This record gives sequence, structure tokens and C-alpha cells, in this order.
Amino acid sequence: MMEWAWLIPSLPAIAFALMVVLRRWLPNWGAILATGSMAVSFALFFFVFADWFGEKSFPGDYTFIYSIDWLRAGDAVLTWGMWIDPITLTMLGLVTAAALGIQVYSWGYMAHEPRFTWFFAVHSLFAASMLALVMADNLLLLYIAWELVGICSYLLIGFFYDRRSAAEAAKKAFITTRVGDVGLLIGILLLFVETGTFELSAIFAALANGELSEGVVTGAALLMLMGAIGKSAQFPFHVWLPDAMEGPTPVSALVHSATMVVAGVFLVARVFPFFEASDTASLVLLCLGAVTALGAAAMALVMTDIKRVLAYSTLTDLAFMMLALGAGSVTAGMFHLLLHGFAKATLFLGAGSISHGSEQTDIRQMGGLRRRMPLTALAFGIGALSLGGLPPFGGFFSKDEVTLAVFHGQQFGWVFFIVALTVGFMKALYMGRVFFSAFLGKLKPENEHAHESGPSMLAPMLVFTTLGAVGGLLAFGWTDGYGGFGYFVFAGDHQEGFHLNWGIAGASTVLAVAGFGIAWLAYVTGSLRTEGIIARVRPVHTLVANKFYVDEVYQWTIDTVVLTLGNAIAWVDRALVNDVGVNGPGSATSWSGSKLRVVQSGKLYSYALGMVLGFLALAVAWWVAQ
Amino acid sequence: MTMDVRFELLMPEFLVAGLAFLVFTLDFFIRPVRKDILAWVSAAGLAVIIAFTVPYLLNEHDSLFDGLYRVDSYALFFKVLSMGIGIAVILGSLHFVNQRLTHPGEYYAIIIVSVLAMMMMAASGELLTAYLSLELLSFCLYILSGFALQDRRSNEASVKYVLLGAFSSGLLLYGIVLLYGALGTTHFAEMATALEGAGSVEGRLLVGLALVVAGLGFKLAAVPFHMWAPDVYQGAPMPITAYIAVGSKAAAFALVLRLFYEGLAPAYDQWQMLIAGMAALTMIFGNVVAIVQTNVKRMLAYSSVGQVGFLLMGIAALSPLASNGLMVHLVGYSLTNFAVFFAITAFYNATGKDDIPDFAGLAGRSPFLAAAITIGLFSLAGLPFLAGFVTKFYLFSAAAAEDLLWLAGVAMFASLISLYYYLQLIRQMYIEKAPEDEGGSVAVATPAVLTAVIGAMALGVVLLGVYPDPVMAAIEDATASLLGTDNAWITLGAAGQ
Amino acid sequence: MSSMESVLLFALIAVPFFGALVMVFFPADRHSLIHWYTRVIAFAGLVMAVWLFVTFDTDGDLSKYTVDFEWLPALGIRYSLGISGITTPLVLLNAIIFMAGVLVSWNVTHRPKDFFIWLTLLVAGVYGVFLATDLFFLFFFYELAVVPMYLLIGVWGSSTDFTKQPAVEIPGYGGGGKYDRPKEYGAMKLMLYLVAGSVLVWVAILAVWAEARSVTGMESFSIAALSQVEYSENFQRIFYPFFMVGFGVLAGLWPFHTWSPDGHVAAPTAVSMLHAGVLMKLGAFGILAVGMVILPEGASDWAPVLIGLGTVNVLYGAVSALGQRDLKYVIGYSSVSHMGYVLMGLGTLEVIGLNGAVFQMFSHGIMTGLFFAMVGIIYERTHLRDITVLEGLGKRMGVVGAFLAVAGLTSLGLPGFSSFVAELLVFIGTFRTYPILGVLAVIGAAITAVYILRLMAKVFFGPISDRWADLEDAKPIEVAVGAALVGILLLWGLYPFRIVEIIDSGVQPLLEGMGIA
Amino acid sequence: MELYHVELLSAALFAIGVYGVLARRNAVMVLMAVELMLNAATINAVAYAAFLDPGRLVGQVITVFIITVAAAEVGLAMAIILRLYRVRATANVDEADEMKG
Repeated sequence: MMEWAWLIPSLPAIAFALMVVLRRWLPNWGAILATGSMAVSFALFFFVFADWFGEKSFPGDYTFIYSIDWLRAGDAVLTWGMWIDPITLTMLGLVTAAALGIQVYSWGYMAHEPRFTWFFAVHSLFAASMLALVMADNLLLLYIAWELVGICSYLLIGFFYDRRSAAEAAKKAFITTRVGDVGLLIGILLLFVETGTFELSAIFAALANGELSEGVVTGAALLMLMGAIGKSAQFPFHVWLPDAMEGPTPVSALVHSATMVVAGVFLVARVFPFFEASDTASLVLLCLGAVTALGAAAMALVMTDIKRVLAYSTLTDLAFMMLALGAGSVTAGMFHLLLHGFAKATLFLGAGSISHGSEQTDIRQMGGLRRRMPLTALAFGIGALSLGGLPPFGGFFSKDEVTLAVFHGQQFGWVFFIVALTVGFMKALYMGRVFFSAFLGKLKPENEHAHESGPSMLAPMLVFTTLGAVGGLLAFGWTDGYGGFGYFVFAGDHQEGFHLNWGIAGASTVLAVAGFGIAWLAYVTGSLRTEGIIARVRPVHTLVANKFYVDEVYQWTIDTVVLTLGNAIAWVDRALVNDVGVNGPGSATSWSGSKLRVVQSGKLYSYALGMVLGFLALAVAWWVAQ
Repeated sequence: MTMDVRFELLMPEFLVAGLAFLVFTLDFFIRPVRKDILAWVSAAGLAVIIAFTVPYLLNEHDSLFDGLYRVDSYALFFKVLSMGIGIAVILGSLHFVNQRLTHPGEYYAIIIVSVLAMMMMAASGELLTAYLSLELLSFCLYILSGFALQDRRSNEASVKYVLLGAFSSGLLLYGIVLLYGALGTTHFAEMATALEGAGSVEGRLLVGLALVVAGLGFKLAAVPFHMWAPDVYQGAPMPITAYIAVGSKAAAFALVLRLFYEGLAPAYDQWQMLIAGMAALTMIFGNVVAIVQTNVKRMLAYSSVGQVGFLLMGIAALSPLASNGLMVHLVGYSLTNFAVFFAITAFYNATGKDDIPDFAGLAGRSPFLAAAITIGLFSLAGLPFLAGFVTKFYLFSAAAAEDLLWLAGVAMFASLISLYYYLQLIRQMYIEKAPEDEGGSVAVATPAVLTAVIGAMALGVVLLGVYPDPVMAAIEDATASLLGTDNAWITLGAAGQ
Repeated sequence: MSSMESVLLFALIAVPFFGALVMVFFPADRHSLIHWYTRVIAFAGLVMAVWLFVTFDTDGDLSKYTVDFEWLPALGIRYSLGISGITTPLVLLNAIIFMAGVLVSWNVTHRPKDFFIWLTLLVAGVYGVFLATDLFFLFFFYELAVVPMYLLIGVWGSSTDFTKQPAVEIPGYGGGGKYDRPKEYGAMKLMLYLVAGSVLVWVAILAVWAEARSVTGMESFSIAALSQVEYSENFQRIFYPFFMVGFGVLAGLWPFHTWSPDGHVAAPTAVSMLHAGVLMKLGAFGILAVGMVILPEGASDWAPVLIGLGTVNVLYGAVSALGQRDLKYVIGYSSVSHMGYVLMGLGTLEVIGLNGAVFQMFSHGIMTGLFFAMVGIIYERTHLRDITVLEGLGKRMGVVGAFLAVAGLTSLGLPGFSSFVAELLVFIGTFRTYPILGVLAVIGAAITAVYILRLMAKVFFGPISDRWADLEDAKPIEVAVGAALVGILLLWGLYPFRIVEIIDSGVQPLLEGMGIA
Repeated sequence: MELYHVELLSAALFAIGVYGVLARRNAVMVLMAVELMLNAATINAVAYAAFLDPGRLVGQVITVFIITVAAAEVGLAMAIILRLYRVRATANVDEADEMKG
């Protein structure tokens, strides 16, 4: 079955092709085509999964590799192939499930869009490339898929392209990630030059045999990390993600929270041996994670647009995963990735359902919506609690895994441990803030008409809610042959079962409760006056509310530095290279022509004189010559 | 000295002379309105003579009067070329004469005489003979350039031409005499032997050679002896301009080529650089000054000065290839210039204008003329599928083969410059709009005969461009006879072989 | 001329050439006849080129593809044609672009006869350069391909004039300059520049010929024969630059590139397509198939310079494109930038790099053809090319926008389109030889993304103003052209195996001949 | 009397002629100057014939021809100068400078 796994990405790709070519002739059938193909892929995933388990021995690891030639030039042979291992399977499950669910959701949500089919087409293309990305057996194919998801994200953010803001956001997203991709590509090429191949297996082998020098390893790791943080919107490339919320909500749910943005994390996990081998790289990873986590969490606390809050919370969680990986635990990272995917999908779909039902996006305009949309409230609530890290919901387990991993981390473990705890508290705080201010409290009059969404939107939402809620169970070994997530996804040889460190678990739980408690006091009972606090830390608040002015700095750089440089070079090209370097000789020639013609005075004697001089010149030259 | 002269070998010359007298006499008996007949007679006569000469003199190799006068394939080649040029000019000037000139009888007859002179220049193997035939040609051209009696410019042209011509012939003659004094002979072949003995060139000889080069340079219009050319070209009646540009140049080169290859070859290393330098100077000066011209005839005058520079490379390189190159370029140059000049003549006949801006929108008014001019100019610039490309390529290759690559490079850039001003005219014809006023947009009518001549020339330009082999065969034959089998100096002089 | 294949080679040049000559006798006012006639000629060429490409046998002998006549024995000039794995894709490229160009020229109504005659002659010249194996005729056709440009641009072109309307400043869209470039200027500059380049080439050809003549006594312009001669190290070092710069001018080699934006902008659509798409490739092809083959040591001595200038091309072109206001200038500079990759690939003198270079010639040709076709449509509909004025066209011209977007994404090296593969190969080659320049090249690709997305975001996205209310989207014929070109880009982008195999079969023996690899 | 005496003489004559051409404005004067140059040549020719190769008559032949040609040249030139006078009412060649540059 596994050699047929390539069908999983191919089906949506085919669906995309059909929809683009035949878009005239299939008004709404396109959506059916898309969802149908997604469903088949989802089903295929289970077969592959089962098949893989059949091959796997316990305890132990198993990787299925299968590839075909794609291009031969000189001594280089480039291949396209599949690489199926636990990480791949985790991602496959998450992506197929999320994509399918969210497409179903979009049936309701996007129903009235004129470019309905186009939406589903790009959606399928995205799914296809994302699946290809996670299945790639070589860095080149991975990069190809990587770029394709990027362009899909560009198209989806710019879905409402006639909005200037959407157009700008899309551009921003693509260019920002592109900068990271430069690093990624250079890293890949560096590895190719060193090892002569893009194949992961060969490259890992070379790494294991120590064929790669220290510098190369670190360099490659950092360069690829550059790509990763670009895609996963980590500091300093985080600026594009909040703006990306310009896209339709289902897009935010799938692309910009559950799947695409975690590609960076996935990449790091995929090439984890490099980070294992290089302390520098993993330290950088940790630092970036820490900075992003704190900064993003802080911003999430002050944002008022519900989708932006969620966006910043996404940043925080991605940073969390990075922390885990930096601390050396692929298990924790991937586990959090999985559960965060479910929870965040829930939350975004909830947010979508809110704005669909009540045209509200600003949490200050909401409140008491639970009366109008109870199911949404339930789903959103569970999602929030889970992400806030309250037991027994899935988020708790994954957060605990991460915290634990960081605590055991090799380098400056305690520093990042404290960071992790702090961030855990803030997560609970802003999650509480969003949920309470949106659904609890009393209903505002302008929201009287708000209504619950239709089944096609509710169903997927609830499914994800359930997954997010019970996902924590995956941590434990239920059947023999599974033995817990730690025995399933792990790096190198440290596979281990799940065990609670009661101290840490307790601490983080207390913090989470505290966070939700404070949020309750502030936004439900109102006994805690937020204005007062804000007033006390005014400068900090302004700083955070303005996103630390990072965007401004970038904008300034682009406007003044890049474009000025462009205009300058353009001017140089015109004025110097062209007008001087090119026109110069030409005008010089005709100038000399206009001077020389003066010799031709029209007077007879001057002509004769010319001849005489010519004769003399000849004679003298001749005489001198010998 | 043996005196068994085969006079019958001079038959072509006799016939041409006879034709001239025939036209003179016919002129008395033909009513003014029917003067066209003269042109037809002349042209037909020359054509017949060609048809007679080619088989008659083929493979004839003899030198009459003890080497004064040569009969060989080289001479034959130029004889045919001269008569062809004569035919072209006569037919090309038909309408011009009718419209703007008087005394057609003399006009055509004098042209025929000048053709005779050109034939003799190619054949003469001795300085004095060369001088005489050259003077004969010059006299004809002096008269013809002033043939538009009422035209101030035509008159000015002839005055300048005749006086400067006399001056140059003075220089030339003095030079010839000095050579005679230095070498004791005026026969090319004997000069060579003497030079070989002489080793270094002492004063008398040096001055003599310099004067000869100056005198011939005048005929070739090589810088700095070219200055008469623009004025005369501009002033002379248009067909005569074409004739001077092509005919006298061809004849002069026929003479110079023989003189240098037969007579002066031994002193090769002495004069090569001088001639090369003169060539470079000529092509640069001619083309650069041409840029700023506004009168078409004057522009073409300078451009043909530039062309002289190219042709001089053939002298400087001094090798079989070089002489081939020179001759084939000469042929291409003649065809091309005739095509352009006659097209301009047609335009002038119709509009009486000859300034570059006057050609605006010609492509619309007369696609044929525009196309002919374009073909000609592109060929002069050396663009492919046209004569200029092949001939230049040949000539420059020859130069390169003799370590004159630098000169070839200069020539290429010179022709790049020429492309610029040729494009100015082409731009006028194709891109600019025709002027609205004074019926600027009316079609330009071209008489059938002129159309035929122009068409023939343009066709020749293209044919030579795509299939030069037949012409090349004749030329290689000519070169062979010029160099002879025992001409050791060329192979000595020719570097790099 | 024995085999069927050689007849084909002969016909490839003869059909357009004589086709053009025949067209001279057409009545000038029968427009549709002229259009269809040209389409037939183009299609015939396309069929032959495709046939050559499809039946190309990568490990068979190519001797059956030969035309060889004696032409001018005195100099050893022969009319000889042949193909290789390198030329075959380029011939195909020429055929495709010509076909596309003719089709999008459906709206040429001003003196179409002359227009198509010159265009077809030009195409014949291009075929000739790719097929000729004798330096004389290579040069001959090279000139033939350049000459028609002057009139094509001068008569049917369009001028740029920003001196009148001031730039509508939009934050983030600087878009500089108040300048004007009359079409006559562009045409004249292009002509003189290219001929100047060809002069250098000519000098080098004669030098090589004369040197070979004096060394071996052989009089021949055959590339193969000349490449056998042992030229002195010094000679090679002196004369290779003539080839490199001479051909480089046509390839847009910095700093001899300025003719290219001006020329492309001034030219009518079909001519821009052919020029940026195919003619610029002639330059690179010349450097590869003439310069490097005949003077290998010179090539390796000068390789660092070539690759360095190529890098400058990439960055300089990309950055200048950022500063442009005229839609066509952006693309003009982008082709300067992209030719940089070709030159870099050549500069690597390394098998993968050369593969990349040739592949890049092909795919950039298709891509830029698509670009100019679409920009031409926009200009034809709006009579504007000013980025600062155009906005939100996507609403009205969705299809054109889509095609332009594809071209843009291709040019910024999006995987799935052929340019990505080509540039990847170039990158690999460069990383193997000059890693630092490789890094710069990758950065150049990122800058490309910036100006392309700027252009898309400004021109096609955003709110649309009322003045475009009745804009008309692409006509069926234009859709067909666009779709075909996109199809090719995708085909070779997703499955480059075959074409790279063919190119490789040409590159490897070439390198062996040079004594490298 | 040595050969170089004669050569000096003719050289002087030639120089004078050249000077005349350069210095004179009147067409007829110019023509006369040219005649001087030609005569210088004849003197040389005769001298060389006498001094260098008495056996042959080349020098004399040259002389005879020069005289003839000179005569013809003068005739022709005078005719044309006459036209000049008719058209512009002057024989001053400097005034014939419509065409220049």
C-alpha cells in the first residue's frame, strides 16, 4: 500500500488541475471534486498508516523510501520520492484531516463568494503541496513543495485581491517568507555541493559518518533554520502572519495556524540530526523560540481583533514547538504541533463562525454570544481551555511535554524553562480573555440578530474540538506496538514513554488556572480594572500594542533603503551607463565630424594646400620610416 | 627591342573609339527630339563590343610595344567592367539628359571616350602611358562635370575639378619623372627589378614615389587628396556624379593595383604602412564627416571616400587574396553606388530635391525607389545577403591574413559609423511621414528605363551577395595574370604564409 | 542533402526566408491573407522544429543532420548546417516564439505586409545562427537577424514619454523618473549596439581564421575545423574577449546591456517577444558554441570575468527593475537580470552549470515571450504602461492577469515552472565553482520576487478605477497563445528529464572537446 | 654643369609653381602656375635623359607628350574658366565656394 502513498498528494493536485482548466464548465462541482479528492486522500492515509505499522517492529523505527529519477545532468541525478516515517505520518494525519474538515466548513462559510471554485482549487493545490512537502524524501522536492505552499498562501491571503490591504498582506507574506527561503535554498545547495545529493538518507549518512565539517553542519543547520523561521513566522520574520488574517477565515484556520505555518517546525524536525549535531544551531533555535514566545504572547494580550489574537497565539505556540526542538525533543515538538493543530483549527473555525453569525471581529464588540451560538461557544471554550493548557484537555499534555523537555534541555535549561512557564501563564491569560469577552457577559444589543452557523460549519468544528480535547490520550501507550507518542515519534534512539513530572505539571497547571482566573476577574466579573493596569504600564502597553514597531522598521527599510536603491540604480543606468557610456561615443563622433568638416572650406587653394601637406607628410613619414 | 606588335589585340579599343566618332557624327543627323537614339546606339554599341571582346581576348596574354600596353585577363576584366559602367551611366542618364542638359550628342560621345580611357588605364604597363590615359579620362570628366551649363554649382564643380586636376597631374608627372630619373625606366616590370637592386629608397626615388602616390591619391580621392570630391560630386550632374564615383575610381584602382603589384612590390615593406595609414585615415575621415552632411550627394561623396579607404586595404595587404578582395569589392561597390545614385537621380528628376529630409516618407511615395536605396545603403554598410557583406568580408579577411587585422578592425568600426548615417536616410524614407505641403505625398514616378537600370543594379547587388562565385572566378583569373607565375615579391611580401 | 533530416535543416531556414521573399509580391491591402500566410510559415517551422526535437536521438550520431555546400572556395567558406543537443531546443524555442508572436500580432494593421516580411526574415536569420556550423554563415545569419530590428522598431514601435504626466505617487511604489525615450532612439541604439558587437565578433573570426591559416595553412571557417587548431595561449587570451564581449552585447552582458531595455520597450509586441525571447539567446549561444569551443583556454582564463559580470547582470538588472515606472521597462530589466543567470552558467564552465545555462535560455525565452505578449495586450487595451497609473486590472482582465502572474512566478523561480529547474542547475554549477557568487545569485532571485510582486500587486490587485470599466479581457487567440506557453513552462518544469537529457547530450561532448570534464 | 644643378633648377621651378597655385586667386594665374610645374617636370625629364640614359629616348618622349598634354589642358581649362566668368562675372576662384563642409 505504501508505494501508492504518492496518490495522497496527487489526488488534490489533479483536482486542482481539473478545476482550473474546466472552471467555466463546473460551477459548483469543483468544490465537490476538491472535497471528494481530499476525502479519498484522508482514507488513503489510514491504509498507509496501517501498512506502515505492519512493517514496523516495536520498539524501533521504520522508514519507507521510494523514489524515481526526475532529472539527470552531467554527474547529477535528481530524484522525486517519498519518505514515510512517524513524523511524515503525523503530518499526513493532521493535514488530511484538517484540510478535509475545513473544506467541508468552507462549503457553508464561502457559499456566497463569487470565486467559490477558485477558492477550492487553490485550497486543493495547497493541500497537495503540503502533503508533498511532508512526504518528500529529498531536500529539493521538499523545497519545491515548500515554495508551492508559499505561493498558495499568497493566493489565499490575496483571495479578496481587490482590497488593497489584502493585496499588500499577500505580498508581504510571500516576500517575507521568500527571504527565509533564500537561506533554505542556500543551505540545501551547500549540502548538495558537500554531499553531491539532495537525498535525506544519503545526507544523514554523510552526517553520521562525519563527512561534513563542523562549520558546514552548523552553517547548513542555521541556513535551513532561516527558512524554517520564515515559514513559521518566528522572530524576526513574524510580521507577515498577523496581516495574513486578511484571508478568508477557513484559510487562516488551515494554512495559517494548523498546517502551513508548522512546516517550519516540521522542517527542523525533519533535519533534526543537524540540530543534534550542532549546539550553536539549537541554541539559536532556543533563543528565537524564547524571544518569539514572549513577544507574541505579550502582543496576543493586547490585540482586540479576534483573529489577530489567535494569530499571535499561533506564533506563541509555534515558538513553543521550536523551544521543544531546540531543547532536543522531537517528540514534544511534534506532539504539541499535532494538538495545537486541532485546537487552533477549532478556535479559528469558531472565530469564523462568530464573524459569520454576527459580523463581529473585534472582541470588545462581542460578549454573551453563548446565548445566540451555544455550540460555537462550547467548541471555542474547549479549544481555549485546551490551548490554555488546562487538564485534562490535550493542550495540557503537549504543553507539559514541552515544558519538561525544555527543563531537561542541555543548554541553559532553566532559563528557557522559566520562559516556558511564563508563556504558559500568558497563554492561559489571553485565551481566557478571548473566550470570556466573546461568549460570556451580557449580549450587546447590536448582536441580537446573531445566529448559530449551519451544520456544514458546525460539524467539522465539533470534530476538531473532540480531537483537541481527547488528543492528549495519544501520549499514552494503549495498544502494544504503540507504547505512547514517545515511542512513535522520536529522534535518534531516545524513545521513551510518557511520564508526568508532578512538580512541573503542578506548577504549570497552577499557572494556567491563575491565568484563566485573572482573565475571569478582568473580563467577566470586572472586579479587576484592566484600564488601571494599562495606565500604570502605559509605555510598555503602547510598545506592545504597536507590535514593538517591527513592522514600521521593516516598512521604513523597504521604502527608504530598497526602493531608493532601486531608483538610484535605475537612475545610474539611465544617466551614467546609458547617457554617458552609450550616447557619449556617438555624440563624440558626430561632434568630431562637425569639427572636421571645417577643413572642407570650399576654397580652391585650401584644397591644394591639403594636397601639398599630404605629399609632405607622406615624404617625411617615408623618410623617417627608414 | 622586338617590334612585332599584334595590333589586332587593340581591336576593342579601336571599336570603342569608332563608336565615339559614330555618335559624334550621328548627332548631326538626328532631330533634337529623337536624341534618345544616340543613347541607345551608344549603349547597344558598347554591349556589342563587350560581347565581341570577351571571347576575343579570353586567354590572350601579350604585352604590346615592349610592355607599354598589356593585354591580359586583368586588363580584360577591367575593360569589361568599364564598358559595363559606361552602359549603365548612359542608360541611367537618359531622362536626366532629356530634362536638364543640352548637347546630348557630345555628352554620350564623351562618355564613350572616357570609357576608352578607362580601358587604357587598366591595360597600361608603363607610367607615361598610364599618365596619358589618365589625363584623357580626366579631361572627359572635367567636361562632363561642367555639362550643366546654366548651373552655377555644376560650373563651380568643373572649375575646382579642372584646376585641382591639373595641379595633381603636375605632381604626378613630376613624380613620374623623378622615378624615371631614379630607376632609369618607367616600365613597371623594370622598375621592380631596379627597386630590388636599389635596396633602400634614396631621396629622388622617395620624393618621386610620394608625388606619384599624391597624384594617384587625387584620382582615388584618398585623404588628404580627396577634398575636391565632395564639391564635385555635389555640383556635377547627377549621373556624372555616379560616373565619377564609380568609373574613375575603378579605373584609378585598376592602374594603382597594377603599379603597386607589378612595379613597387619589392619596396613593399617600405610603403605598406604608409598606404595602410592612408587607408585608415581615409575611411575614418570619410565616414565621420559623412555623419554631419545634409545633402544626399555630399553624404554619398564622403561615404565613397570612406569606401576608398576600404579599397586601399587591398593595396596595402599585397597578396593574391588582397587583389581578389579589392576587385570584388570594386565590383560590388560599383553596382551598389549605381543603384543608389540612379535611385536618387530618379527622385531628383521627379522632385528636383536632393537633401536628406526631402526623402521623408519616400517608402510611401515610391516603394521601389525606397527599397532600391535601402538595398544599396545596407550593402554599402556591409549587411548580409547583399554584395557589401561578402566583398567586405573577403577584403577584410585578406587584410587579416597579412597581419593587418588592426586595419580590418578600423575598417569594421568605420563601416559601423557609416551604418549610422545610412540609417538616417532610411529613417527618413521609412519612419518619417511625408511632408503634407507642396504635394509632398504624391507618388514619385520613375521612367521605365531608369527603373530597369536601378532594378538591374539592385539585383546585381543581391546576386553578388548570395552567389559571388562566378565573379570570383573571373577575378581570380585576373589576379593570376596580374601576378604572373613568376612574381616572387608578392609571395615574399605576403606575410604569414 | 541526402537524408530526410538534412532536407529538414535546409527547409527550416529556407521556408521563412523564401516565404518572406514571396510575400513581397502580395498585395499590401490583403491583410487577412498576409496574416494567414505568415501563420502558415510559422506553423511549418514549428512542425519541423518539433519533429527535430521529438526524434532527436541523444546517443545516435548527428552526421545525418548535415547540409554542406561549397560556397566560396577561395576563403574556404562552405554553406554547412548541423544540429546538436544544444541547438535543438533553441531551434524549438525560436519556432514556438515565432508562432506565438505571429498569433498575438493579429492586431497589426499598419503596413502588415512589410512588418511580417521583416519579422520572417529575422526569424530565418535566427534559425540560421543556430544551425550554421560555418563561422561565415553564422555571422551572416547573425547580421541578418539583427538588421530588420531597426525598421520593425522604428516603424511599428512605440515611444515612452514620462515627461508629461507626473508619477502618481503611491506609498511603497516609488517608481522613478521623468524621462522619455523615442522609439527611433531605441531602434537606432539597438541597431548600432548590436552591430558594434558583431564587429568585435567579426574581428575575432578573422583573427582565428588568419591564425589557423598561418599555423596550419588550412583555409576554413568551419567551427569544427577551427576548434582543432592549437592556438597559442596568448592568442586565446587576447581574442576570446572579442567573442565574449561581441556576443555578450547581444546577450545583454553588463555594462553593454542598455540597448536591451530601450529596444524591448520601443519594440512592438511580437518583436519584443522574439528579441528578448530568442535574439538575446543568440549572444549567449555564440559565446558558448563559438567562443568557448574555438578558444577553450581563453574561455577558462576569462571565465571568472564572465561569471562575475553575469552576477552583476543578475543583481543590477533586478534592482533596476525595482526602480522602473514603465511596465515594459520592468520586464526589459528583468530579462537583463535573467540573462545574467545564463551568463553565470556559461561562466561556470562546468557541466551542470552549462546545462542550466542552455535550459535557462530556453525557459527564459518562453517566459519572457509570455510576459511581453501579455504586457502587449494590456498596452493595446489601455494605451498605458505606467505602473503608477494602472491599478486593479485583475477585475477586468483576469485571464491576462493570470498569465502575467504565471510569467512572473516563473521569473521569480517558482518550482513547477521550467525556470526553477534551469536556475537550480545554474546555482549548483555556480556553488561548485564560485560559491559566493552563487549566494548572490540566489539573493537576486529574491529581489526578483520583490519587483514581480510589486508589479502584480499594483497593476492587477487593488480596487479598480472606473476608467477601466469597459476593458476587454484576452481574446480566444490570445488565451490560446498564453495557455500554450504556460503549458510548455509547466511541462518542462514538472518533467525536465527529457529536455535536459537532450541538452546534456550536447553539453558533455562540448566540454570534452574543450578538454574539461 | 652637374645633374643636380638642373634638378635644383627644376625643383625651384616646381616650388614656384606650387606656390603660385596656393597663392594666386585668379584662375588664369593658377593655370599658369600649373604650367610652371609641368615645365619643371619637362626640364627634369630632359636632364635625366641626357645624363642618365643617353641611349634611349624616354626622356625626350616624355617631354613631347607633356607639352602636348599641357597644351590640351590649358585649352580645356580656359574654356571652363570662361564659363566661370560667364556665370559669375569673375575669374576669381575663391568666389566659387558655394559648396563646402
